Amino acid sequence: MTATLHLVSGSASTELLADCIAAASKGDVIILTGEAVYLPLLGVASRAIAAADTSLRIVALARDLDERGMGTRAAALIEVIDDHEMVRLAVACPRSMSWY
Amino acid sequence: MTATLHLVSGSASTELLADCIAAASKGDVIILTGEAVYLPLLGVASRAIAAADTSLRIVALARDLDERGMGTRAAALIEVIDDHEMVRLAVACPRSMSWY
Amino acid sequence: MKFSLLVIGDPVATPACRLALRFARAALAEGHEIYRVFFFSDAARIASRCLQTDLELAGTSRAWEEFADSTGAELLTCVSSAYRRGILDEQEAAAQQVPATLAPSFEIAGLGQLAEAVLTSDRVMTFGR
Amino acid sequence: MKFSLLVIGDPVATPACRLALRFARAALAEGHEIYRVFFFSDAARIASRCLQTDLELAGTSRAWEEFADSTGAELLTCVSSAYRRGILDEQEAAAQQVPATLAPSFEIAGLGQLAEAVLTSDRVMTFGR
Amino acid sequence: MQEINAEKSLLVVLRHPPGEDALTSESLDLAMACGAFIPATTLLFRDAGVLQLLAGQAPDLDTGTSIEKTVHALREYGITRCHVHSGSLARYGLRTGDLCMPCTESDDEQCRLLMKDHDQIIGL
Amino acid sequence: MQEINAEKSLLVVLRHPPGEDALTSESLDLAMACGAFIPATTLLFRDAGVLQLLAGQAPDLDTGTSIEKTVHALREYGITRCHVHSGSLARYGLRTGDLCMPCTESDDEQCRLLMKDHDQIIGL
Repeated sequence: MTATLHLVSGSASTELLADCIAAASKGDVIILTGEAVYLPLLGVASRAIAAADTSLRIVALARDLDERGMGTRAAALIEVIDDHEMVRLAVACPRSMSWY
Repeated sequence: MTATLHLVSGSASTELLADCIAAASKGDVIILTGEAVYLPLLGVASRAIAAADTSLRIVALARDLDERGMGTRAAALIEVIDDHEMVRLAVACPRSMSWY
Repeated sequence: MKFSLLVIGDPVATPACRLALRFARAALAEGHEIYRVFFFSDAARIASRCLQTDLELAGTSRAWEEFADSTGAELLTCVSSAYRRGILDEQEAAAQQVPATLAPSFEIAGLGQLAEAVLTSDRVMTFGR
Repeated sequence: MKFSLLVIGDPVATPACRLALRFARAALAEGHEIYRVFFFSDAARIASRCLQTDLELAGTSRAWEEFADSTGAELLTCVSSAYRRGILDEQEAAAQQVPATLAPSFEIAGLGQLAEAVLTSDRVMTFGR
Repeated sequence: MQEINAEKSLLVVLRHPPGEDALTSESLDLAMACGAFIPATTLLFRDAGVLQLLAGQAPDLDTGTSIEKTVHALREYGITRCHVHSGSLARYGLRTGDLCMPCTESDDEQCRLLMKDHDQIIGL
Repeated sequence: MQEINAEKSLLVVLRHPPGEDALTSESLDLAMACGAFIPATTLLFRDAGVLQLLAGQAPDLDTGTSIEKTVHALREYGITRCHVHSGSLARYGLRTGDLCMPCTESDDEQCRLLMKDHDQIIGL
């Protein structure tokens, strides 16, 4: 497996997510953390997520969503994972890149 | 004079500038400082500046441009002011708002 | 004209403290008064005497101290912003049994002092991140 | 699997240090090793004993210290990042004639230690702002 | 000049999303303190700042405060005028019913008037 | 496991603009140190990071360094592979002639390959 794990954090900027999606390869995984978990709420960002290559897996951290009162709201918008699954993804992907 | 002075700083985000321009009123003055002085370079941002109501005055700080090696490049793209003119604008505008 | 400044951005990671100092110096040169400078949130770190500074550099705590000493401007740092970031005056440091870290020329103050500056100044300029 | 972490974001202003700690704890629970944690740039402030911390809170320097004490993970803070932000060990503090501010369990280290971690770890995770 | 002009009005504009960033809880502290000292204090939530109003947020780890907990405090501190920018709500797919406190919805033009109608503005 | 794998390759991706932000000069320090210890270190400037390469920048006030000053140092520290993302240059209206050091222009697909071709990535 040659996938790269991408961690997106630090701001709810659609530019940041767009840069990350444009740079990712088929099979890569993108985890939204921190303020970036607001991105699925944003119409323009959710369209970018929907338009991204379907071979890209885009997920958000459950705890970061819950802390922001978005736990239930997000379930319909994006796949949600816990911290343990983040570690499993880091094991499965031989390298990672951070976007912030 | 009822103009508001807007200080834009902190990031070269087009979203930030777009938010500021959308919130500004006719006659307001927008000063780009810090990393925001890169905005005129960005095609999408320079189009936003060009499309903004012509009654908006959008300027950038000379020293911030010079420190970033953009002094000469910026002169063609945006009006450039020094720190003293920033103070004069703060005197002329009864209130100010910061965007960052 | 009487100015007060609200500074928010970190002194190392952002240009906020340096830009605010540039504004203060230019305002002075234009014949205005800087009444009070309120360092809030990350900007409270300017008041740390742990912060390495260089007299040559603008925007550092020593440069601010020199400005305050020569003009009488008040340098206040928000009490909750400061304590949360480990900028402690003698009293709080003693309570926590750690060294005090508040630099001279800076005073710890409540947010009421910011409100007072808003009410008594002709202009309040905010310097974000 | 052997992990090392590079942490960049400020411990107060960003979730970076807390998220890195959550990752470290989950990795441990999944049977992996945290070899080295390198606090760089603003994250170096986690190593300040001026930083007010609460044992209950994740992501603070004491929580990291507990993690390191119980797992043997190395907590290193970049020397130039730390000195620039006033995190001083005994030697540098003496040279500057100010109080030392490096918290126990943290060590000041050069960037070569980060490079070594990159070369000897199976995975390096970066936690930005 | 040192005399306090109690008639002076202040608009506090909150533009940053909540979360672990200390600035958010500090901003609410600032708003409350200004509300206590300056009778004519108005709050305007706009851009990502509207997310501070989302119901159901966990309290800030450092301070134990959240906007839901501070809403009553805001009133106690004398802040009764809270506005939210309707365009920002729409950007995040939110309605006023999603918010944890009652706010006056203000469109672009009303927000411009808010800025013009106050003597000072603090942008957070 | 403790044995150093000197064959391991590292890609350092620089995405942040220069300026008074300390992170930029610290990032260059990190890149140089990694170049000194890890022979197979490659730099990729992309997004706002391409602005670090603009010629004519004043040195960082705190450290006295600038990318123009460090370009020779980068080579001394063993970094000979520097790439710049062509799409990011275009976004800022820049050409390689505007840059203060020679970089290989890489398009989207070449940048994706750069990421895949390295064992570790550090994003700054």
